[in-house]
Amino acid sequence: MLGVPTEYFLVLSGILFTIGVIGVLIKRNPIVIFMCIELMLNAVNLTFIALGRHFVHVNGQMYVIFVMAVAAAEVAIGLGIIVALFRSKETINIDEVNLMKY
Amino acid sequence: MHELPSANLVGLITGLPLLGFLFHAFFGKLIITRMGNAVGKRVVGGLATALVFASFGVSLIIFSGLLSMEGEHKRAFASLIPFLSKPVAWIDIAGFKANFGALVDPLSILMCLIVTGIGGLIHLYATGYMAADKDYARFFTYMNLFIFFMLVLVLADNILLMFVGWEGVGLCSYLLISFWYEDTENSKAGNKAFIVNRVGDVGYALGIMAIFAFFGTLTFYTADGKGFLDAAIAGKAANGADFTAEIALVIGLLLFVGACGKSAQFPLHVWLPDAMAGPTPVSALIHAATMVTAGVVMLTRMSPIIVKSETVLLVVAVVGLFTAIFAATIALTQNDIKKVLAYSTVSQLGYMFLGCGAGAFGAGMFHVTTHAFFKALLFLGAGSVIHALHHEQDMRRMGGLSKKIKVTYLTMLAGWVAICGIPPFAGFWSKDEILGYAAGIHSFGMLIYAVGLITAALTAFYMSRLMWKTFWSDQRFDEAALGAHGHGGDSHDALHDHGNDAHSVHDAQPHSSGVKESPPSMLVPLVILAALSVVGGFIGTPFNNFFEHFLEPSIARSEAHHGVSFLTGAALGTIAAAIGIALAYTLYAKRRATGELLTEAQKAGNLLYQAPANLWYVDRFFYDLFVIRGGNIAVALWRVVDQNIIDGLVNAVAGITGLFSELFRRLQTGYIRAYALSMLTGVVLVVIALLWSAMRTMGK
Amino acid sequence: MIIPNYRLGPIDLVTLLPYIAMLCIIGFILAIVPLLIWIERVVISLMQDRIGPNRVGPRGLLQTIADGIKLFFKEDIQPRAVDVRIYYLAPVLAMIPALTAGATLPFSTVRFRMEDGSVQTFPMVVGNVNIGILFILAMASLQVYGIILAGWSSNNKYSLLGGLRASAQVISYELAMSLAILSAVLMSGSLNLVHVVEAQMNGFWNWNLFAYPPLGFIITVIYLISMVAETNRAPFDLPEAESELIAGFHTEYSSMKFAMFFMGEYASMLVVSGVAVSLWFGGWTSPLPLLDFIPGFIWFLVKLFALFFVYVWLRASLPRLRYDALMNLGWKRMLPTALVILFLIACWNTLRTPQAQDANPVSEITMAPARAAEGER
Amino acid sequence: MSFNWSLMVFFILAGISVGSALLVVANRNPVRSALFLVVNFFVLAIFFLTLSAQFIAAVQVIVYAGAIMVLFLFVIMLLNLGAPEALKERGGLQMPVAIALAVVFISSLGLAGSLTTGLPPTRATPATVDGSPYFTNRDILLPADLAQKLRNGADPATAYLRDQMHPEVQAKLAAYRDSDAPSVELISDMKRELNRLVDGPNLYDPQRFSSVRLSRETQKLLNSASPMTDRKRINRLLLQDVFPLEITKSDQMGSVETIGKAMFDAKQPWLLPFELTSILLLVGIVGSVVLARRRG
Repeated sequence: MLGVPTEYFLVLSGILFTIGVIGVLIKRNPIVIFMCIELMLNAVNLTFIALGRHFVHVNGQMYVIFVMAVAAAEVAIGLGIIVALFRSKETINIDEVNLMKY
Repeated sequence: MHELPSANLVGLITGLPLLGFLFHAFFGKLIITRMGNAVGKRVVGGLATALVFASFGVSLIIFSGLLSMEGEHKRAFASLIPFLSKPVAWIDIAGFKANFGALVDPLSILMCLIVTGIGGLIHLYATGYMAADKDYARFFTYMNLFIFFMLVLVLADNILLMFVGWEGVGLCSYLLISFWYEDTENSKAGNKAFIVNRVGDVGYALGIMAIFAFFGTLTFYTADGKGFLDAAIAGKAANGADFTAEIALVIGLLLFVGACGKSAQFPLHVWLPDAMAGPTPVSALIHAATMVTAGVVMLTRMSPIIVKSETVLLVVAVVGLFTAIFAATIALTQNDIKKVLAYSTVSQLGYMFLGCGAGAFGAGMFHVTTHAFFKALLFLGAGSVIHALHHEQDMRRMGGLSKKIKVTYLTMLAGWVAICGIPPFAGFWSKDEILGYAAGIHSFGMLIYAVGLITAALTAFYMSRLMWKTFWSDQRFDEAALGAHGHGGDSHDALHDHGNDAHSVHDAQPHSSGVKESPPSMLVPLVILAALSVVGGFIGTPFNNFFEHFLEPSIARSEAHHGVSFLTGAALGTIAAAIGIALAYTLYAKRRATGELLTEAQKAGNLLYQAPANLWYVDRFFYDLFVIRGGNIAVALWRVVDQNIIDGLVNAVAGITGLFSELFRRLQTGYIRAYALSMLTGVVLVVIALLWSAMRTMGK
Repeated sequence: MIIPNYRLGPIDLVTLLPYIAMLCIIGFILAIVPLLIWIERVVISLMQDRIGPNRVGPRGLLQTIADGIKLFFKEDIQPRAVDVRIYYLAPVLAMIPALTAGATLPFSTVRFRMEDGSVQTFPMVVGNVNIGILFILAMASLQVYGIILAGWSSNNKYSLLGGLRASAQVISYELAMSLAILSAVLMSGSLNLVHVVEAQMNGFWNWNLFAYPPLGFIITVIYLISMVAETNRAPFDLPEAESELIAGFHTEYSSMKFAMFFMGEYASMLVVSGVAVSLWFGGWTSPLPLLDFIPGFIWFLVKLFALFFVYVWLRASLPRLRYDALMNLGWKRMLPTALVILFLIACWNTLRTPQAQDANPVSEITMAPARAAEGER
Repeated sequence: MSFNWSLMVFFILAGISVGSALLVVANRNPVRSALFLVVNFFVLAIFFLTLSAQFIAAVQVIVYAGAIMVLFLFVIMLLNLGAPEALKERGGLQMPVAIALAVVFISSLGLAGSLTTGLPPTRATPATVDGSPYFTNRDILLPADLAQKLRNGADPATAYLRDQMHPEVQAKLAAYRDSDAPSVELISDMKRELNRLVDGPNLYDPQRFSSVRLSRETQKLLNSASPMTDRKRINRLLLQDVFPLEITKSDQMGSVETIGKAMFDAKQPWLLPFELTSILLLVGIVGSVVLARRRG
């Protein structure tokens, strides 16, 4: 894929990111919201790697490694929270989880 | 440059008391509760005392090093952090620089010796005196902290760090005056001391600013001669401007105001007598021997600036002289033994200022030293008397103690002869030195000398009165009644620790009646101080003035000279003292039984008695002006401005906030997605704003 | 055995080698599965003192073929409530990763006489890439999707439970397996399986099994255990436990779809065994230098079958683990042990080898733009 | 201009990734969402592979597809949330507003992209940083010098390399004159021949390369146990040792080695973040264990 300009990857990344944003905003299932967050993270990863290639610098890939590690931790905790939530409320509908209002 | 290897140890002088402070602050109480009252208190008190004496030992080492140092300027620079030779920067902001450094020179080391030496003795004394107190650890915490700050004050190599020590000792003074804070009077006395001192501190702070404004540095001396005192001696400021008398006037007067506050000079003397509310060792340490002399030390340190302006010198001399005679008159009429000594202290401080004002800073410092000996002795002796009488401080209920508490009596006697100025005891040499220089003051010399002599006579009189009433007259108290309710009464020194401390000195015979001599821990310091009071003056005799010669490198050369010859002065001084003593002796010998010159009725009608007895109405005036009227104004301001306008504003702000909160509360839906949406809205707005600005810049 | 490098225009045998290897692997896996099933049945029946398959063909050799034909022609039942698309996708997903994972597995070497007369050796591997092991790990981690999705889409409690068990089990044992693989990587100093195998040449004492005694042996055992768990074979066959879950995730599958699960299972067994052979047992190399004349792939096959025999042996002798025991073993025994061993090997390496003074590739890459700019001028 | 295959592949893959991402959001069934997300991750992994990030690509599959998404599926199945009705998206302003905002967002991003002058031109040839041993035209940095060197064949290595080339190219080289700028044709020819050399048998011979200063990496690879496995890479390294300035060096940017060395290089800022990440992961483990613990 040598002939593909870096800009194309950036545009693709932007589109994926926006799709992720929409998903976070309109889904009521926290698991899917989580997936959309992963989607956003991956879109950013794509940007990093594309720019890393563009500038011929390994740093772009280093960031991605950290993003992945953080994402893994985040998923472990997040899903744990969701399971705990389900245990106490018998639902995971995010609109019914509004105790923090008070 | 002449090296002083032991200067690196200077940090230990301050460090050891600080260590004691920290240790006692964190573990003192714990030790006493864990190890039991008797052992624990011995450990705490012993440690506090030992650390101060260790500090004294270090001071001695440096002192001996300083003695063997050659050259004109005996001076070394070190850090206040132990074993560090280079001062570390404390503040260093854009040219405003102050080191955490020590200036080791004769003046600072002399003061170190006094502070740690006398301080150590007083600590030792306090281990006995405070033995029954429940806040024993807290007391020694404060005492060690005080010693630390005092040492910082005298050792500081810049005026800002000196100010830190200055304020630190003020704080400790406040803490210790109101040590028995459960008594409202004590708290009030502490407040008074604190507030009056603030007035002086304003002057000091302004003085610091003036110094920085003119000289551009706050360091006294530096190795390469860049300090502001170096500059003052050279007569040039950092920017090359001449150091004129006008500038010296401004700086000198401002600093003098500060010195007045700390050293209780008229009209800022009002706090010192009230400070007697603290425990007697505190009175001895802070309000007689060390802290109150800080003003003199500071003026001496600043002598290169002070001597530049004749006016400042004159103001210092006149204020000092006035304070001396003014306080001496009050001391004539006081009945509380500690009050007499307090006004005596004010009076003696006046002498010291007179010496400084005469340009004889060395003489002033000499009097600081001898006064530290005998006034500490007198205070501690008074404390011993009070202790013996189960906390009776009123001299009208004393008398005839000379046979009952012999050691105390004899040591007090030594203090008495020293303060009266009888040759060859300590007070004689220093007082004569000061008066001799005072007589040399340009054009007013003889007048000042005369007033000084009168003050000396008055001093001899009131001290003799004190001795009479306490020791020599007939016994005027019911010895049997003493122990029974001895702990209560009107004494400020009342101990608050009844009963739960079976091993304390005081409660060893809990209900023993009668007068009893103090324990050895209290007598040993008395004896040492008595010895110093007797022979201490010989370090500065006119024949072989070791003292002033030693101090010379720290003091600016002035045109001070003796206005009278030594022999004349000595004779006149002795005569004045003799007149005072003789007058007192003859007057009181006739009234041995009552111990009073005047009856209560006579006192009431005699304005000449009433005025000094009421402190010349100065306190009342201040009270009326500042506390009552000022208070009324404050109340009016509170009612009108504070309650309506300021509170109204605050309430309005709160109300508006509440209103908006009520509005925005509705945004807090609890729906996570709504929050996410608002975040996205924010992001979009930011992106659009960035875009907009980018387009604008591109449009240009 | 030296093969002349035939050339036809721009294409020569060396260039074609990866494609040949690919054909070998896929063909081998697909063709050998019936044989493996036959071996398994025979061995188990021997161990259980039975006769085993003996009707179809000599010694029952054709029995599996017959079974396959039967499955092929059976009615393809599609239960009503299944999630159709995922239901059909699952068996495919169960098989493809296993076949793909073989791509970086080298199984032999070939020697070619080049045109200039020199003799050069080439490894038989589809993709001789420097992240070979990572590729295998990635594919192995994808394999679980087949089982999970089968369990989910069947819309059947037993299947769902099987899928759940499978996902938890695979995630748990993948950790120990990855750590074991990393230990082998540390031992050999490369992620490329060809390099790993080459590092174990010249005699069985060079195998990683015997390296860093006894760490190599322990870590091999850990790998073998997690390998069995990863492939959901007895005694770790909880996802399909007949006695508890009927047949677990493939309860609802029949005919060819079922056969694909079957194929996938055996393919993955072969692949993980192949990895084990490459990582610990010297790959295609001969155990003794004097046996070098025997071609590499034969050694590889021998070792592979030996490991397969271990599989069967385990199945015949060990009862199924309880679920909590399975988790305990994975998380509390194997994972810590593997971590400690990995750490020890790393320490050993660090202490033994002096600090390498290699040119730093990082700085070279960082320098690349500057160098390019220099070139442009 | 010939048809750009790589661009076409890019568009196909991009289409798949965008489509799968949309399906992640649009699907009501979380299991299907998860599956489409796996597809998306897979496509991204392919992108990473082509963007010379092999290691990241492998990790992407292992971590995201292999671990994170399995965890997702596990939780979905554990909570048995298959019934889409349970979480049916109801109407309301949320969705239209969200989509409108997202459209504004992406369009303003696009506008920003079109307004700015674009990325600075890449300074090195992307062709060689992915570890490929082959040359592109851009890899020949100083074509004139290269042609000159090859024509002269001053040292045995250069002469040998020229002799291995196609006779036509040799003739062209011989015809090359110093004053000319090399034609595009000549550059392409040289590139093709160099690639053929890379592809061919091992070029190394101690005598032949005695006058060439071999780089440390080349020496290491030559001395290692398996020269056979790295034939192409050795050839490439030898070529760039012979022509150190004329052709670019092939760096393996995305390799495990490069990333590992960068990660643990004291001169690079990554070591501390790496350690911090490990602490983060530890906290994550503890946190999830605490969360999962059944109360009582």
